[in-house]
Amino acid sequence: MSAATKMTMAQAINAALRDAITEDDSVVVFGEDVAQLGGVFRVTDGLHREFGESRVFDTPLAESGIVGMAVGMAMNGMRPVVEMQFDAFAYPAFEQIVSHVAKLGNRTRGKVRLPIVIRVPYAGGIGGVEHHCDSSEAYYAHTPGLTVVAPATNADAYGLLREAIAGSDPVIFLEPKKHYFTKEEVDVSVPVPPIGRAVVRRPGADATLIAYGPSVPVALAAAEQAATEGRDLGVIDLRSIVPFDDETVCAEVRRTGRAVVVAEAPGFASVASEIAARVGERCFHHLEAPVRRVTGFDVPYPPPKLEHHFLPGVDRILDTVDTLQWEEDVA
Amino acid sequence: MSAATKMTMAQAINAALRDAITEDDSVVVFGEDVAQLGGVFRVTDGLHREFGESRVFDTPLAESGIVGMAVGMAMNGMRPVVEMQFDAFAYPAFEQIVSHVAKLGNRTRGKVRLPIVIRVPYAGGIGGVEHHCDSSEAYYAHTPGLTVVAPATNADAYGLLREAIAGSDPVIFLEPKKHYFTKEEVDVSVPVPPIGRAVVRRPGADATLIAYGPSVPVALAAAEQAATEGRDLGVIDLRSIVPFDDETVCAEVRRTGRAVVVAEAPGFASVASEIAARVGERCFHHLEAPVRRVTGFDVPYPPPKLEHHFLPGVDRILDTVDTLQWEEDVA
Amino acid sequence: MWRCGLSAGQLKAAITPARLLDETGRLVRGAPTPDAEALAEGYRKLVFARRLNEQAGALVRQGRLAVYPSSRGQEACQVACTSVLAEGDWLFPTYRDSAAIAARGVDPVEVLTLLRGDWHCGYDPNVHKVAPQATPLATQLLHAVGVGHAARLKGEDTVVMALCGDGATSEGDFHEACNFAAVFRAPVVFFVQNNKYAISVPLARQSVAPSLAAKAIGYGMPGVRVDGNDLPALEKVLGEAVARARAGDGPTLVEADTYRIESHTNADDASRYRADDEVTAWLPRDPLLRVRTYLTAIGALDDEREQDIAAAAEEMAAAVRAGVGAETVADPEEVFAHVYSTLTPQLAEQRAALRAELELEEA
Amino acid sequence: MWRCGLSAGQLKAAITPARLLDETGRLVRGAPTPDAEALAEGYRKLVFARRLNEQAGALVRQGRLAVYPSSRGQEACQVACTSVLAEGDWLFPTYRDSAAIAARGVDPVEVLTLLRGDWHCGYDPNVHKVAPQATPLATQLLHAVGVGHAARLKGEDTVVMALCGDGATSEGDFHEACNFAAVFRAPVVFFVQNNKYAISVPLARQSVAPSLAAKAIGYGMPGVRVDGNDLPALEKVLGEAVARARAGDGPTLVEADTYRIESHTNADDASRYRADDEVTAWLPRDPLLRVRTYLTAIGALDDEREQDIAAAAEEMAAAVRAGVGAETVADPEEVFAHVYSTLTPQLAEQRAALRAELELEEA
Ligand SMILES: Cc1ncc(C[n+]2csc(CCOP(=O)(O)OP(=O)(O)O)c2C)c(N)n1
Ligand SMILES: Cc1ncc(C[n+]2csc(CCOP(=O)(O)OP(=O)(O)O)c2C)c(N)n1
Ligand SMILES: [Mg+2]
Ligand SMILES: [Mg+2]
Repeated sequence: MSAATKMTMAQAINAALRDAITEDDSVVVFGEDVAQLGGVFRVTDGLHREFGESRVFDTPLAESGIVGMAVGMAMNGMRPVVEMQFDAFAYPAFEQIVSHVAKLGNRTRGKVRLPIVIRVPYAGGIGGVEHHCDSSEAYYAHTPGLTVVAPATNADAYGLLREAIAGSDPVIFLEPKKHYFTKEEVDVSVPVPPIGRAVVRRPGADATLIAYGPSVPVALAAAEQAATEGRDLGVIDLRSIVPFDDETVCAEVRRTGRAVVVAEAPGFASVASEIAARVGERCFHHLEAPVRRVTGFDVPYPPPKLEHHFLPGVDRILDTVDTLQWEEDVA
Repeated sequence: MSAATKMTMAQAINAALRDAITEDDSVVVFGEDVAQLGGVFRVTDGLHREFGESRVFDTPLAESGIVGMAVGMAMNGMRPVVEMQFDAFAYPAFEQIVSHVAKLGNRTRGKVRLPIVIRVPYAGGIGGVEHHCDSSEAYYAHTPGLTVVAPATNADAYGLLREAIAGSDPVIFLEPKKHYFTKEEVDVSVPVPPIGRAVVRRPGADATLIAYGPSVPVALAAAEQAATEGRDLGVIDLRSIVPFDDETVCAEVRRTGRAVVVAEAPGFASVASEIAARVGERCFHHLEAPVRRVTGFDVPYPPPKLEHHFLPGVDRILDTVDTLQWEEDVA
Repeated sequence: MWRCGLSAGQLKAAITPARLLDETGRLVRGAPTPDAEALAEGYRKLVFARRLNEQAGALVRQGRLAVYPSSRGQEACQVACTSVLAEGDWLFPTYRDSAAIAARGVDPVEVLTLLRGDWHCGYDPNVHKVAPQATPLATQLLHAVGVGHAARLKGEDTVVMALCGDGATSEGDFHEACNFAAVFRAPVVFFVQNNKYAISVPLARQSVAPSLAAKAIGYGMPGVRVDGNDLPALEKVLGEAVARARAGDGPTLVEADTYRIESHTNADDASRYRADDEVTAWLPRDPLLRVRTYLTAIGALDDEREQDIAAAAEEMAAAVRAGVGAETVADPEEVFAHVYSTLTPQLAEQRAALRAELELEEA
Repeated sequence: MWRCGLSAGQLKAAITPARLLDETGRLVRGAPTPDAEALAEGYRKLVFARRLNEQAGALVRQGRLAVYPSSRGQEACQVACTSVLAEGDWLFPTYRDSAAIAARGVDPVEVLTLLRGDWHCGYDPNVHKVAPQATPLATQLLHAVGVGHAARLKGEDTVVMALCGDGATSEGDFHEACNFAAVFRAPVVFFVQNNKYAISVPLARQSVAPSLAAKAIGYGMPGVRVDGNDLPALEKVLGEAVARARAGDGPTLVEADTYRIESHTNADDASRYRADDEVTAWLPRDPLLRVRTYLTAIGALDDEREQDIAAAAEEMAAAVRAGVGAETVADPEEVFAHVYSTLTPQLAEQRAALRAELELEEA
C-alpha cells in the first residue's frame, strides 16, 4: 500500500519537522517568525499550535543569536532546527557557523557533537528584491566540518531533512525557495538514499549534466529538450555537496566522456568550480572535452526584471553542451 | 640611483600606509590595537604617533562595527584602511562585507563607490593557536564586487597596497602573516605591475606551478629543488585572485601542458578549485595531464604541532608533479 | 573617562513617552504651543506620506510593485525625522521609510525603484544625502556612524539621522553602532520606530527592558521616548537630538512609540498573529487626525486649505502611478556595469557571452 | 509585557562597586562577616590560581606553552565564579580563564592543552561542565544562553556562568546573548571581568557608559558592579545572581572592577601602551593580599596553614611542569578523525594520502 500524497516542498519539509518533533523529544524548532506565523514561507505552519512554545518558538531578531543559542542547546542535549529567514540573512551568523558550529566537534575531539540543522531558504527564481536570492552554498561547502545538503525533490526534502535532524553533525540544509510551492508525489514511508549519495535522475549516453538543488529540474528539462534533438544527456542530482559522491559522478562521466556542471551561484570559486576541478582531475583520461560550467554570472544577484538572464536555463545548458567537441565539430 | 632597502613585509606595509596617509588627506587607518600599540604584528607601528588620532585610531572591539563604519566613512569621502586582527576575526564582519562592501557600488549604479581596504593578516605557518591561521580567501573571492589581493613579495605588499588604497573599489588585502618578518630588498619607487596582473616568477618548460600569497615561496622552493632533479618547473604568482589573470596563466600552461595549483586553504570549493577548473576549461587541448591541486586538507586548521603536515610543502608539490603523466611513466 | 552620568530626569525621559498633543488633538498641559504655520506644513507632509502609502499599496495590488512595506500609522515619524534635518545632513532609511525619503525631497518614483524589483536604489544618494534603503537589518546604522564620524574628522557639522525598527534593535549591529557612536561622539540620531512588531514577532519577544530608549544608558548616551504619533512632540525631541549632535555633544537614541497599522508588507497577513481589536485600538491615535483636529480647533486649517493639500497629494499620487507604471527597459548588460568601477576581464567575458546569446535570440 | 522596572537601588548597584573587604583587608562598615573557614578555603584557591598563573608564565618563557594569557590580579574573579556554582552548573570560560577552569576541578595540565598548541580543548566538557575556552570574543555567551535555555525547557535547575572581558562587551554577540537571555529568562550569569584593557585598548575606547553593568538596564535584567579584587564581595554578588537564576528569575549581568596586572599575553608588551605607575597603583589592591590580611587579623590564617597551602600549590605546579613538559606524540591522522562523526569519503582519501606520505618518509 503506497502512502504517496501530493505535497509541496514546503509541506514536505513541514511534515519532516512535525514527524521529527513527534518522534524525538530533543528536537526543537526556532527562528524568526517560525512560531505564530509559521514562517514567511509557511514552512513551519501549524507546528507551534501543535507542539507549543517549548518545542517551536520565535526568537529575538538576531541570526548570530539564533545560531549561537542553537550551539548551546545542542551542547545540552537538544537537536535544534533553526531557520534563517533568507540566504543573505544568515550572514550575521557566519562567525558562529564557521568558528563554532563547524568546529566544536573537532575542538573537543568528538566529545561534543552538534546535531544542529540550519535551514536556509536559498537561491533565486522568485522575483525577490535584493538580498533575498543569494546562492550561498560555496561559503558553507568550503568550511570543513559542515555537512551541506541541497534537496531537489520533495521526497528528498522530507527524507534528507529527517536524516539531517537525526544525525550527529551540523547540517546546512539548503531549500530551493522557488520550489517551495511545487507539488510532487511523496511517500514519506519510502526511505531516500542517505546524505552523501548522489542519484542519477536520468541516465544518458552522450554527456552528463551535474546539478543540485534548484538546478536539477532545469538540467532535466535541458535533457528532455536535448532528447528531442537527438542527444542523450544524463542528469546527476548530487543531493549533498558535502560529503560529495565522487563515485557516482565519476562513473557517469567516465562513461559519457563529457560533463557540464549546472549551478545558480556565481561561478567563481564556487561549488561548480570544485565539481569541474575534481571531475577534471579524476576523469581526465576519459574526457572528450573540457568540463564546462553553466553558472550564475559573477555579479550580485540581479533584480527580478533581469533574473532570467542570470539563471542557468535550458538554452544556455544546451548551447554549452554543443561546445563539447562532438564528432561533427571535428568533421 | 636605486632606493632599495632591506625591509620586512610588515615594514613594507607600514611604509605603504605611511606614504598613503601622507599623500592623501582622505586616507584613515583604524581597527583594534592599531594606534597606540601599532597592531599585534606592529604593522601600523608609529603611524598613530606620527599622524595623530584623526588619521589613525583604535576602535571598540567589534569587527562588524569597524567594517560598517568604514562603509559610512567611504560614503563621506574617506579612504578607510581597516585591519582585521586575524583572519578568523573578520567573520563577525561577514554580513557587512558581503551585503554592503561588495554591493554598494552596484546598488547605487556606481553613484557611491567604496574605496575601502580591508587588511587581513591571514594563513598559517606561525604556530598559532586555533582561529589564528585561517586561509579565508575563498569566502571573499566567491563574492562578486570584491577585489581580492594576495601579495607574496615585500615589493608587492608595498605596491599593491598603495594601488588598493588609491583605487575606487573595495579590496580584501590578504597579508601572509608568516612573511611579516621576512626581509627582502624593496625599492618603493619602482612601480609593480597593477592589480589583476600575474607575474611569472620563474619560467619553466616542463610544468607550471600556480600560486599566490604564502604559497609562492613554497612553489619557488619546489621549483628550485626540481631543477636539481632535472625538471624545469615554472612558477606563476597570481598576486590578485580577483581580478584573475587568465592570460598569463593560460599562456604558461599551454606552453608547458602541465599545471599544479598550490594553495594553503582547504581545497574543497576553494580558489584552487577555481584555478584548476578554469585552466582545465581553457587549456584542455594543451594538457598532457590533469591539473592537480596541492592544498590544505578539508579540516579546520590544525594545531602548531601538526601544521607542517597540513601546509603544502616542497615534497608534496614534487610528489604531485611526479604524477603528471611524464613520458617515462608511459614508457 | 566615564562621560555620562545618570540623572532621574534622564531615566524618566527614556521610559515615559514625551507628548505635546494628546489623542484628542489637544495640547498637553504645560506644553509649548507649536508654531501653527510650521505645523500646518507638517500636516501637509503627513497627508502626502499617507497618500504615498495608499498609492504604493494600490500599485502592489496591481502587480506594478514587487513589494511594499507600508508606514501607515507611522507617518508622523516619517515626516518628523526629515523635517528636523538641514540640507547637508544625511538620512539612513530602511525599506519601510519610503515616505520619509519622499518627505526629504526625493522623487517618490525614484524612491520606489528598489521595490519595483530593480537592483539599485533609484536615486543618487549624494544628491539628497539619503542612503539607499537598507534591508539587512541594523547594518545601515553603522554606515550612519561612519558618515557622522567622517564629518567630524573633516570639521563639518553634518548630522546623520539613522532609522530602524524595534526588531532591528536585537541585532548585533544595532549594539555596535550605538556604542561606536557614543565612544566617538558621532553626530548621529538613532531613531527607532517601535511599531510593536517585527513581521509577526511582538515587541515582548524582542525586549523585556523598561523601554527601547533605555538601551541608551548602556552606551552612555541620552535615550528619549516619544509618542510616535504626535508630530510636534517628535519634531521637538528629534530636533533637540539633532541640535545636540550638531553641537558636538554626540548621539542620542530616540524611541517612537507607534504602531504598524497594516501588515508587514503586502505579502504578509497580520491576521495570523494579531487580533483586529489591537489594531482598532490604535486607530484613534492616528497621527494625521490628531494634528488635523488641533489645527482646525485653532483655526489654522480650513476646508479650503485641506482641499488644496488633498489636491496636491492627488497630483503626487498621479505622478507616482504614471512613473511606476511606465515600462522601463532593463538593459541586461547593466548587470555587469557597476559591480566594479572598471569591468574585470572575467566580467567582460561574461558580458560578451550574454550579449552573444541575446543577439542569437534576436536573430 | 515590560517586566523590568528600574529602581534607584538597582541603578546604584549597577554603577557603584559592591565591596565587603577594603584595600587594607578590613571589613567594610555594615558588611556581613564572611564565614572564616569558607574564606580560608577561598584563600587557598586564590593561592593556587596565582601559582598557576606564575607556572604557566614560566612554561611560556621556556617555550613549552605556545601562549598564556595571565589572570594575575584577577584571581578573585577566577575563584569566585566557580565557587558559587553547583556540580551540575556550567562554566563558559575564555582564553584568560584557565585558573577558573582549574578552580572548577579540571586538571590544570588538561586546561593548558589548547595553549600548548593543540587543536582541542584537552578536557571533556561534559565531565566538569566546562565549555572549551573560547577565543572568538563574546561568541561563547550565546552558547551559555543555549545551555541555560535548554535546561529550562527540560525542567532542570542548571545555572550557567558565562565569562567575558570588558573588550568583548563591544561585540554584537554580547548584545544578542544578553538580550536572548533576558527575553527567555535563561538561567545565566554574565560575568564581565573588566580588567580595563582589551589588549592595548583602554576601557574608555570600549564604552562611555556609567558602567558596564549599566548595560543590563537595556536588556531588562539586573546589573551589578562589584569590586573584582574582593573575594567575599564577588562570592556574595555572584552567589545572589546564581540563586536568582536558579529560582527561575532570569539572568544577571555582573561587572567586576579589576585590573590585568600583566601584559595581554606573553607575546604582548604592555609598556607600549600604559604607564608603569598605573600598574603599581593597582598592586595594593591585590586580591590575595586583601584576604590574607583579613584572615590573619581574625586569626583564621597562621604561618602553618599558609605553608600548607603554599606546599600544596607547589605540588600542583610541579605536576603542571611535569604534565606540560611531557612529550606528547601528536598523531597527524587525528586531524581528520573528529571533523565529522564519521569520516567523509573525501577525508578518508586525504587521510590515506597523508598516511602514504608518512609511510614513505619513514621508509
Ligand atoms: C539581518 C536580517 N534578518 C532578517 C531580515 C528579514 N526581515 C525583514 S523585515 C523584518 C522585521 C523587522 O522588524 P522591525 O525592525 O521592527 O522593523 P519594521 O519592519 O517593523 O519596520 C525581518 C525579520 C532582514 N531583512 N535582515
Ligand atoms: C572576534 C574577535 N576579535 C578579535 C580577537 C583578538 N583578541 C583576542 S583577546 C582580545 C582583547 C579582549 O579584551 P577583553 O574582552 O577585555 O578580555 P581580556 O583579554 O582583557 O581578558 C582581542 C582583540 C578575538 N579573539 N576575537
Ligand atoms: Mg517593527
Ligand atoms: Mg579586558
